Order: sequence, then structure tokens, then C-alpha cells
Amino acid sequence: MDMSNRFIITAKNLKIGYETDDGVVWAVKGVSFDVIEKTSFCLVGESGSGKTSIGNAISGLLPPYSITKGVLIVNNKYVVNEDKTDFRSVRGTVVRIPQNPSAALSPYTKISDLFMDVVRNAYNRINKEQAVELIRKYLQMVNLPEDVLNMYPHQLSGGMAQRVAIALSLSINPKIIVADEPTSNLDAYLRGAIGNILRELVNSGITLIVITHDILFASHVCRNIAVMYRGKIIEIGRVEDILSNPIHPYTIELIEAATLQKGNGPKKASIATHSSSKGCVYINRCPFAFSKCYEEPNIVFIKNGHGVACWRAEKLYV
Amino acid sequence: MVKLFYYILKRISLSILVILGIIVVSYVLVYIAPGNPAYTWVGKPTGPKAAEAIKLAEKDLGLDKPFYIQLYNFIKRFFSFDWGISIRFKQPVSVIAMRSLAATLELVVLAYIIALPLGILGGVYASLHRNSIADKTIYGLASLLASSPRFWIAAITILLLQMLNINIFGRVGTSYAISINVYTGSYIIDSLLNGRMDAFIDAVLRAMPPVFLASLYPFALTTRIVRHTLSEELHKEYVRQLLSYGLRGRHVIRRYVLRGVIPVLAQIQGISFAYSVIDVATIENVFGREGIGVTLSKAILANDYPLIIGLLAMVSILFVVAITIADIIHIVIDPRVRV
Amino acid sequence: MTGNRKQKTLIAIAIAAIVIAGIIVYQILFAPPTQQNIGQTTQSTYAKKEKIVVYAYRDAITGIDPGAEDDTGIVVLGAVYEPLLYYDPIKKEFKPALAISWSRVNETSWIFKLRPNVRFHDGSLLTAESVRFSILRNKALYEEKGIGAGWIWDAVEDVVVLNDTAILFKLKYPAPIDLISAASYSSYIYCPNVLNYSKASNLTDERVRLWFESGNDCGTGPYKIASYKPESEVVLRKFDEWWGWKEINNPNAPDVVVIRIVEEPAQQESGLLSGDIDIATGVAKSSIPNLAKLGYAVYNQTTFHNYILMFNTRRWPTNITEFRLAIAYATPWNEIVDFAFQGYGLLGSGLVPHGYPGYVPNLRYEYNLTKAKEILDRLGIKDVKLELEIVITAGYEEEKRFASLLKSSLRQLGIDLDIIALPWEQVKERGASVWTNAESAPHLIINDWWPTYPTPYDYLYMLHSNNTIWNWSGFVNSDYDSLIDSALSLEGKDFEKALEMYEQAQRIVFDNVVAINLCDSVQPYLYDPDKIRLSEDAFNPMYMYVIFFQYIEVLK
Amino acid sequence: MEGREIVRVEDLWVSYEESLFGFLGKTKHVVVKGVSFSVNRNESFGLIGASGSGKTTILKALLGLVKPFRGEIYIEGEKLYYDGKIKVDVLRKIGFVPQDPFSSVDPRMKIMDIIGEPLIIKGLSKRVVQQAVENVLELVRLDKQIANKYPHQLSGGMLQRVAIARALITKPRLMLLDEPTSHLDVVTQSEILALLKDLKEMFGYSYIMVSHDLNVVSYISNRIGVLLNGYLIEEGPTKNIVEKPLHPYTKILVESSKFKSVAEPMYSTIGCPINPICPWARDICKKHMPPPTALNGSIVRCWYYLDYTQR
Repeated sequence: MDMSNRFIITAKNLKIGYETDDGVVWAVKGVSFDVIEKTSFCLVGESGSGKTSIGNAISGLLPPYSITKGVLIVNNKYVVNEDKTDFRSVRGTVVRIPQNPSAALSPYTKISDLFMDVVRNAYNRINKEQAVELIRKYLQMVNLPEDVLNMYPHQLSGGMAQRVAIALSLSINPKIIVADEPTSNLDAYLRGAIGNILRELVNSGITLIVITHDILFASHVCRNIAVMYRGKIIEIGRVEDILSNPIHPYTIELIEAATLQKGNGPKKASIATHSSSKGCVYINRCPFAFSKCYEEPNIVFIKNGHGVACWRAEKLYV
Repeated sequence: MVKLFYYILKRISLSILVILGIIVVSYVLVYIAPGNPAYTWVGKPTGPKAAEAIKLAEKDLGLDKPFYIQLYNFIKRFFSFDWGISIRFKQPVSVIAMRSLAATLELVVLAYIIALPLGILGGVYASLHRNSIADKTIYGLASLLASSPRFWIAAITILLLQMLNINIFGRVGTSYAISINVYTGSYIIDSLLNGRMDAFIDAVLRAMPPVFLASLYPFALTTRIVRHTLSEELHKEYVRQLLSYGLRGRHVIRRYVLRGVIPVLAQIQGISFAYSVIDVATIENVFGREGIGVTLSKAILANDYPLIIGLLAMVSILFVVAITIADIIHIVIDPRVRV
Repeated sequence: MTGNRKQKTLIAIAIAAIVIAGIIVYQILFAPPTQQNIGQTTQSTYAKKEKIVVYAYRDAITGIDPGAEDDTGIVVLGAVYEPLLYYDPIKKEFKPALAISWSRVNETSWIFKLRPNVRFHDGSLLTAESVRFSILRNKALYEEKGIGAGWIWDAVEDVVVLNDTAILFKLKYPAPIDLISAASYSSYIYCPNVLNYSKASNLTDERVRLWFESGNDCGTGPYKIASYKPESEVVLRKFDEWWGWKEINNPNAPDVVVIRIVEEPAQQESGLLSGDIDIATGVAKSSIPNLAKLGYAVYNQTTFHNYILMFNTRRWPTNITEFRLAIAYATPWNEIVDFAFQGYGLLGSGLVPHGYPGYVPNLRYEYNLTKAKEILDRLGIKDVKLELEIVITAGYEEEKRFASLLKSSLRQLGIDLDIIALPWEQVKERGASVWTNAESAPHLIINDWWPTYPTPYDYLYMLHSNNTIWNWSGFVNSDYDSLIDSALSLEGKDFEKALEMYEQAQRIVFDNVVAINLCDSVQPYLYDPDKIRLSEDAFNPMYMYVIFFQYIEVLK
Repeated sequence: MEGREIVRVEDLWVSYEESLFGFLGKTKHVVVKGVSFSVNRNESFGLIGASGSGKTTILKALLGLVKPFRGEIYIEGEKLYYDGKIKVDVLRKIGFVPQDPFSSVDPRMKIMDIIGEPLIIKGLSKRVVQQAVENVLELVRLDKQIANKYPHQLSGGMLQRVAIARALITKPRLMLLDEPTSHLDVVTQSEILALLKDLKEMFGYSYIMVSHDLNVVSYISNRIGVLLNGYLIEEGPTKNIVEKPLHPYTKILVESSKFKSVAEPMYSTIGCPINPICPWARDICKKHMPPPTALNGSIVRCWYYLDYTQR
């Protein structure tokens, strides 16, 4: 790997919270990571792990009632610098691929009108013919027939809608694409198809951020993975390192669950006690928890940027 | 396009069915109304030969025929605008109803011309500046207007106008009323058709206070609906997606989000428009205007069943028409309805 | 595209600006600087062309078929149609209308000579044939269908056409045809062409009625109907060929008369103030002094419109004559005119109003609570919780005030009065229900009445046992019935004798305490004396609420 | 053979009707087209297909929620629909676990009442119901104390266990599972699947499970049926389907679960639905749907294999 690769996204101790009636709820509790330009990076975790908040921050779509701390730099611009935010500067540079493509296309607008509007907004001084040319090009890229232009969003199948959304994203020539659970609302067999399109995007020089709960999908699409749990990154590294040598107990559980390897039978579920605000975020579920786990572990890097936030890992590997 | 046409046709045919239903219900109402309809039709005769007269009228009205033939005749008569004779005013019900309708529509349509744009503007502003002072003021005002009784507001306005020594009475000055040809029954339109600017201005000036009063409720309703629907629509996934494509917020709202508000707005307005036709009765009364509400109140006081039923049928039809138009707007704007 | 839109916006703004500027200029140029008054402004700019009078009447018009109408339609009919004669009971004088001379040939025949060269509004000439047609139709409508006041022609056996301008009335029994032909209902003459116009087959065909009620007319009167909306507005236009214009010589007579239906007193007031109403009839009595101060003039018309309190003689306890007398004693008679009618009336006596043939002076009860108490004691109705019902007509201020007066007076006797105000139609129903279900009919009810033609019979027939529509007391007395019936048939022969019998009949009612005339109302008409001039000629007490507009002078 | 068979679906056709005013211009949308299969005791059958393929409708027909216009359903040899009417006592033999655990429970009821509801309706005493609820809670490996909680106090995984417990309490012969894990996290999903598998092996339940995820279905099922546009295009033992898929559409499904396919199927309404993208497509494929053909222990509907076997 060429070490001169520059980081296009850098997060340093990034925290994201939301103002609610009961005070601020922190969804992201201090994460740091770097994304190399023109590579793909996956944020893996279950719902509530904070991965979507990070994705929204990168694509500049955090709601007005959100609160930020730490730093997030996207394409050399400070999107988050403590409580100062500048989301407008990233729009157009960063584009999001939606989770639910059918809901993410304006229901009242014909696809062709939507394309025209987006394309003509993105390029100054483009005439109609040029715009049509451009639209055709991107439709071909995602294997869509031109007929879709005459359709309304509700007439598209989930897979087609997702491709339209991707083609729209590509048409404004973005540097970064953030895909938020791009397949979770699609039929299972489309995972492969969409995954392949995403991989081709990276090959064409776009930086791809994928947010998913499916570690198998992540491993198929991404070069680097960050596993999140309750607002924290608990393991980060290259796909091959994490899949072949998962260290954090949660990562191990995730991989086992995804491949449906349940050797020791179903576990007994009990009522979740209030999660301890102190210490390791995983302490309540961890089978290996010991006294040290009541202190918060920092990420320790073992090799090749493979980092783990776990006291046990520190004991075993460092 | 063909599909769209088909759905509109479908909606209209459904409306015709509903109207037929209303007619049948009206017919049944005529029969459960106190008194023999033939008796009321010939003017409640009491003389020595009254019984004969009633019998004759019964035959004229076809009351001696089987029910389905009566119903058929009634429907036929209904569509040829033969709705019976008003007991109180002795005139054909359809004539009185159409006359009142023209006067009421003049007021209500004008009220909506004012209330809709203002309401939409207010609602958009409030929902874009949620929880700001402006929003709270607009919303508070709208809630107050929507919930306070109309006759109370009307009374206050009249008092206010009297304090300013402005006395408004009727729809147009008498000299104008008698000097223009009547085409539509609306003095505002008729004066224009006659090319009479002076009469037009007089009619408009006189209409202003009642129109203002009549527009308060639709304005409040529109504001609240737009504020609510727009806020809901703004939280939809596609708005964020459009922002993500680099489109400006203002542009997204104007071109995409407002389209989502229109169908909801149309639906509500369809209902509230028909409701207003009756609701403006107080205002019409206070300003000495004619109208369906005023006529209806006179008909009710006089137990004038044919007129009551005719007016109610007319309002119901207006209701169906308004809702049908709203549905058609919905169909045109929202492609999803067509499937 | 954007350019286009901008252009459109500009045009819209320009149009709006022009309209606003137009309104402002209009206001500055045409509005008198001292008045910010919209109505008056517009009125004054156009008044030059045509003389307009707007007359505010407080009830909707019930119909304008001259043969069938027996209610508020008179307000229109009075200006559009004419009878053969007019009669003023107060002055006791006849005034020729369509007939110029008349004479009684013998007890059962009368000859009327018609005014020549009178034209109907459709241009046809008035002939003896048209008079015959009108009278026979009016008579037939009542006899065949029970509609209208055609009963006044009951005595007429036939109307014989002598020549184009002379008719002979052949009677079944003696009757004062001169008075009858001056009736305010069912006496109007209209053209026989209405049969053609309405494509009717016979006199009583419904189509004739419908033709009239659609706003058509065919009278001889000084005004013709221009537009007719019974619930809101009737517009009358001057009939230039009216025979009387030469005689009355009033160049300032209105060209257009608008009869506006304005129910609310406050609205009548605001219409008067804004200049949209020229003559108001229904302004709240309490605000009349105020309006007078502002310069408005009042014309007080003595009317035969009276308010009659009726007792339900078929329901306990008002079925007890003594009890009814107690109520009569408990009524504060001295306060009725001043308090209930606010000065606009004369205290009733007997049943017939002041100035009307058959009026009996001093047929009144005294106000004496002690006597009332004594009666109640005697009846054993003491310390019993009594509750009486009185039904009055909603919207009639006078009735409401009277009822409250009676209520407070009865409370001193320990009687509770429940005041029920109903719309007129329902008052009629409740009143007539005394015959079908006396227990549900109210104990007390107020009827208001004005005459059809100047006979006391009109007022007394109200208590005739045959009359189940208007006899709301349920009173049945064969002596009374035969007394007034024979008085009626005597009218044509010996009017004085008839009046005597009518007085006798009123004493029966008085002794039985069945019905009491509370007050003969005085009708105030309010108008702006700077704009119009009203003269006595414009009124006739027989024609309630009717103004003979041809006598009005429009000054500006 | 008959005795072992717990459910048999024969030539099932289901349609939805759309019409103007409920009686004018009826349009029929056939969503299940001649589906036949049977499930034996202690066997688990998985139905897989894309959304709109008719898999949920088949479940609804089995639950008596939509009436098929042709075909029969037998539960333990008894007809579920008799003279067009649902036989309730047959229906009682079926338990159902819904897709979304949150929306399928009444948020105002305690877990105890949610699970015990079918028994409470039967009129059993409170003590008996309580005992029964505790028993099924034990089965789905939930704490007894959960019985006194309200739904919002539980996680999605726990609620799904509650839903399973509710289905189990009537002691059904057959359990219908409608995408029971699609609303859950990966880890919870694997736990629920393990639980279901365990229950089947320990107590001999039969399942019909519907899912769009081949991994999930193949984990739990003995046999799998593949639905495409209302047709059951392939049916056979799980091993066959996963390792040696016959139908081209099944191949797409299998490959995509291994992230291999890029093609989204394009469907045709005439003939075999997959014909526009099928490598073997011939004229007949564009006109007629092939009849079922038995091959290697599977049943497949494909002209290619029909010819193949006849050759």
C-alpha cells in the first residue's frame, strides 16, 4: 500500500449527542479514525451503536438539535471543530446513499425531473442536452435502462430505486459517498448486486464509507472496518485482520452470529440491568469481564493499524 | 396520462353515486318530515274543498305510484332542478337555493382567495422557524382563531367598525344593484361583466369586512395544517437525501416538500370549504347579506321542509364537489395514489 | 424561464398596485371628506340618475299571488295592485281606486263603475271582465283549496259584466260590498292574461300561482315588480302609465323602490345610518330617541295591528273562568303601553282596535292584586305551586316585555310563568293544538292580528268555534257564534245594528275572560327627512306596513 | 406416510381483488399461483422469495386470513377450509410468530397477559394460566420475572421470544414464522434462530418459515421452497437447494448470498417470470409456465429440466 495516501476523513475524539427533553443523549462517545482517500471504510455495529450519527456528520446531515465535540475533518475542511459545525461545505462533496431508497426519492417527482434538477444544480452552465448525456452515462454505470426516467419512485423496485439513488449520487461527481445500510431494506439477493456496484465505485476513485450491521457485507465491500458498540469503536483495522483474527469479544460474537455458528446453544436472555456508565461499554455482556473492565479501555494497536479497545487484548497481545 | 384520466373519471363517477345517495336520502327525508307532502305542496289548504285539492296534488306528485317509480320521478325532477316549492316563500326551491348559493360562494370564494396564500405563507414560515417567537405567535393566533366562536368575532368586528363610524350593510349599493344586469348572482362578477368599475369597487369594499371575517377560519386552518404537514414532510428521508445531493434548502422546500403539503391541504380544504358555506351564516346575517346559511335559518324557523331539504342537498353536493376536486388535486399531484 | 416568471410577478404586482391606487383615488375623489362611510358615498354618486327608496321590512315575504296571499306579501301587493276602492276606517271615508263610482241597487245587488283607460302592467286595458276574473279566482281559490282570504267574497253569487266599465255584484245575502272591495287581501284586481302567461287551464290551476310567485305581476298599481327574492329583497320599478300619476302630481316619486328584508333591529339601524336603508320599520324602539337626535324623522302610524292574549280554556287551571279573571286582575294594565310597547301603542279595549268599526271603549279589566288573591283563595288555589306556560313569538320585543311584566306580577301571587318564545309557524301550531291536545297547548298565548277588510267580524271570528286554526283558546259558545254570524249577515242591511251585536259579542268574551286585546300598536317609520318626505297619504291603517310609495317625495 | 404429514397444500391459488366501489370493474391480482407442498412432523420448511413473491400470502392463507379461490389446505389430514369457511378447530393447531415483535403486542398489556391471552379466553383459572406462562417462558429461556413487565421494558430479542412463547402456549402442531428475525440485530438474530432450532429438536415442532434471506432459511429448514412471482419454482431438501440449485433463479439467490451476483432479475408477466434474463430461455419460456418436474429429490419448474428428464 502506498504510504503517501492522504487521509480524506479524520475524526479525533468525535462526540455527537442530541438534545432531548431529558437532556443530552450522547450517541457517539468519542471516536477517532482516519479514512484514506479512494478506499472504502466500514462502520459496523448494531442499532444504537452510533454509526449512523457518524455517517450523518460526514455527509453534513446532522439535525439542527445535535451537539458536537471533538474534531471531524472531511476533505481538508473542519466539519466539526468542537461545538462549531460547518455542514454546508461538505454537501456536494459528500453524498449519501440512503438506507431506504424508496423513501429517499421524492415521491411526487418523476425520476427524469429529479435527475435534471440535481445535475443542473451541480454543474454551472450546463445545457439540457449535456445534462441528458450525463444522466444516460450514470444510468449505464449502474445497469439501469433509460425507461426508469419516465417512472415515479413508487413504480421502482427496491433494487432499482437504490440504483437510481446511486446514479444520482454519482452524477454530481462527489469525492466521498456515504452508504447508510444500503441493503437492509432490499431483498437479500440484492446484497451482492449492490455490493458489487459499491466496490466498483471505489475502483473509480471515490472514497466510500459504508455503515452496516452486517459484518459479512462489510467484509465484502470494505478495506478497513471499525466495529462500534454503544457509541465507541471497540475494534478497528483491515478487513482481513479483523475477520481472521478478531480480538474483541463483541467482534467475535458478531462474526459467529453472522455466519450462524452457534456451537454452545442459545443463550438465556435476561433483563438488561442499567448499563454501567463507567468502564468498558461491553462490560455487561462480556463473558470475560474482570475487575479492570470497570475502567474505560483505550484503543491499543497491535499491528498494521489493527486496534482494539479491550483490557483482555492488552493483556494478551501487548 | 390515460391512467390519470381514468382515475379522475373513477373519482367523478363515485361522486355522482354519492350525490344519487344524497338525493335518495333527501327523498326519504321528505317523507319522514311532518305533514303530507301533497298537503304542503298545495300550500296547506284548509277550505271546504281542501281534501280534493290534496288528492289532486297527490296524483300530480305521483304519490299513488309504487315507491321505485316515485323515486325515479324524484331523481328525474331533481336533475331537472324541480326540487319542489318552498312553503314559506312559495317559490321553487331550486331558484331560492341557486340564488343563495351565488351570494354565499361570492363570500366564501373571496375568503379563500385571501386565506389560502396567507395561510400557506404563515404555515411555511412557522414550520421553518419552529419554536421561534414568530412561530409561536402565528401558531397561537391560528389556534385562537380556529377555536373561538365565529359569531363572537363577528360581533367584535361590527362593534369596531361602528366605533370607526363605518356602517356596512348588504352586498352592493342599491343604486348599483338595480342598474346592472344580473348574470351570475355575484355582484362582484356581474359588475365586471357589465363593465361597471364603480359598482365593482363598491361591491368589493362592502365585501371586505365580511370576507376578512370569513377568511379567519380557513386561514387558521391552513396555517396549522401547513405548519404540521410541512414539519412532518421536512423530517422525511427524501428531504435529507435531496440536501445530500447538494440542492439548497429553499429550493428543496419550494420544489419538492411543498408538493407533499398540497394533497393534505386540498383534502382538508375540501371539507372546510363546504363547512364554511354554512359557517358564514352568522357573518352574512350580521352584514345584511344573503346566503345559504341565512336562507336556511329562515327556512328552519318556518318549518319549510322542501327548502330545508333542498338547501341541505345543495350543501351536500357542494361538499361532494369540493372533496372530489380535492381528491383530483391529490391524484394529479401524488403519483402514488394512481396505483 | 426565470425571466418569464419575473415578468409574471411584475405584472401581478402592477395590477395589484393599480387596483389599490384606483380605490384610493376613488375614495379621495368621490367620498365626501367628512364621511368615511362606504354606503353613503356610493349612494350619493348614483342617486342623481334615478330616485331610489329602500324600505326595510322585518319579515320575509310569504308570497305575491294577489289571490292567494294572506300574510306579509301585502307589503309588495299594496304597491303593485289596486282594489276597486280604498277605505280609511279612522276617517271613515272611501277613496276611489279602480272604481270611480258605486251604488247599492238593492239589498243584494251593487253596481260598480270602473275607471276608464286603466292599463295593466302588461299593457292590456282594465275591463269589467278582468274584475270579474280576479274576484272569481280569489273566491274560488278559497272555496276550492282553502287558500287566501277569498272568504270575503262569500256573499257574492256572481259578478255580472254590464259593459266594459261597469259590473254588477249579485249577492246571496246582503253584504257591504263597498267595504269588502276595499279589503287589504284578496281584493286586488289583476289581468286575465295571467292564464295565458302561466299556460294554466283553469282559475285555480297551481301554475298561475307559480307564475306569480316566480316574481311576475300583472297589476294596475304605480309600481311593478322588477326582481323578487322573497327571502331578501324585492325591487319595484315605477309604472309610468299608472293612471294616478297625473292626479297626485308628485314629480319626486321614487323611480325604484327596494323592499329589503332586514330581520335584525340592529341591522336596520346600521342600514339606516349607512344610508343603505331609507325607511326603517324595525329599529329597536329604545334607539329611536337616539336616532331622532341624529336628525332622523319618525312617522308614527296608528294601526289596527293588535296583540291579543288568549287563554287555553281546555286545560287546568285556565279552564276555570274565575282563575282567568284572577290573571286579568293580576295583569298590570297601566304599564303595558309604556313598558312593553315603549309608548308605541294604545291600551286595548275589548277585541277590536281603536278607530276600527266595532271598537268598544272601556271594556277593560282593572289591575287589582288583592282581588286576584281573593279569587285564588276562593278557588283554594293558594300555596299551591302553580306553573303556567305562555307562548310568544320569537323576535317580538313587545311580547317578550309583556310576558316578563306578567311573570313578575304573577310571582306575587305565587304563580310561576314559563315564557316560551317560538318562531311564528310554531306558535301557530302550538296555538291550534288546543283542539287536538289541549293538555299540551300553552295556558296563555299571544296572537297578533290585523284586519282583512273593515268588519269587526274579522277580529271576532278569531274566537268562533268553527275556527280551529286561529281560535287558540278552544272557546266554544254557540251564543257568541250565532251573534257574530248574524251580525255579519246584517252588515249589508243595517250596519249600526250589526255593530251593536258585535259589541254584545265582545262583552261575552269579556265576561268569560277568553281573550284580551293588550294593545293596539303604533308603528314608527324612521327616515331621513333631508332625503325623503313622507306624507299622511302614503299610509292607510288597513294596510299594515304598506307604504304607498307614489306619495313619497325623494328630495335628493 | 399420511400420519407423518402435518400440513399439505394442494394447488393453492390466492388473489386480491381491487374494484371500484366494491362491485364495479373488479381487477384480480393473482399472487399465489398453484403452489403445492407438504410438511412432515418434526420437519421445518422454509419459503424463500423476494418481496411480492407471495410468501406472506401463503402464510395468511394458512392462518385463515385470506381465502384461496382454488386449492386445498390440509392440517393433519383435515381440510382447513370447508365449504369455503374456515374450520376454527383446525386453525387452533397452528401457532404464529409475527415479523415485528413490537407492533404485534398491545403496549398496555403485561407480558403475562400477552402470553396467557389464548388461555384466558378459554376461561382457564388464573393460577393455571400463570403456571403455563411460566412454563413457556422457561422454554424460550426467559426469566420468570419478565411476566410482570410491559413490552416497552424489553429488548427486541426478548420480545421476539415472548412472541414465540405466545405461539407455543396453545401447544400447536405447526408453527408459522414470518421473517422472525428480520427486525433484529445480527447477534440477537442468531440467538433466536438457535432457540427455534433447539425447540424443534427437543419438542418435535414443525415449522413453516418465510424469509428473504437464504442464510437464515437454510440454517433452520430441512427443506426449502423457492417462490418467484407466486410460483413455487423449486422445492427440495436444503442441501440440494444450497449446494446444487437447479432453477436459474435459485442459482441467482444462492450466488447473491455469497456476494456473487450483480443481476437483479427482471420479471415477465407472461410465461416463466425469469425468462428475460435466463441463459436458457427459449420461445416456450416466453409463453408458458412449465409444469413441476421431479429431479434428484427436488421438484423444479423449468422447461430446461423438463426436456432434460424426458430426454
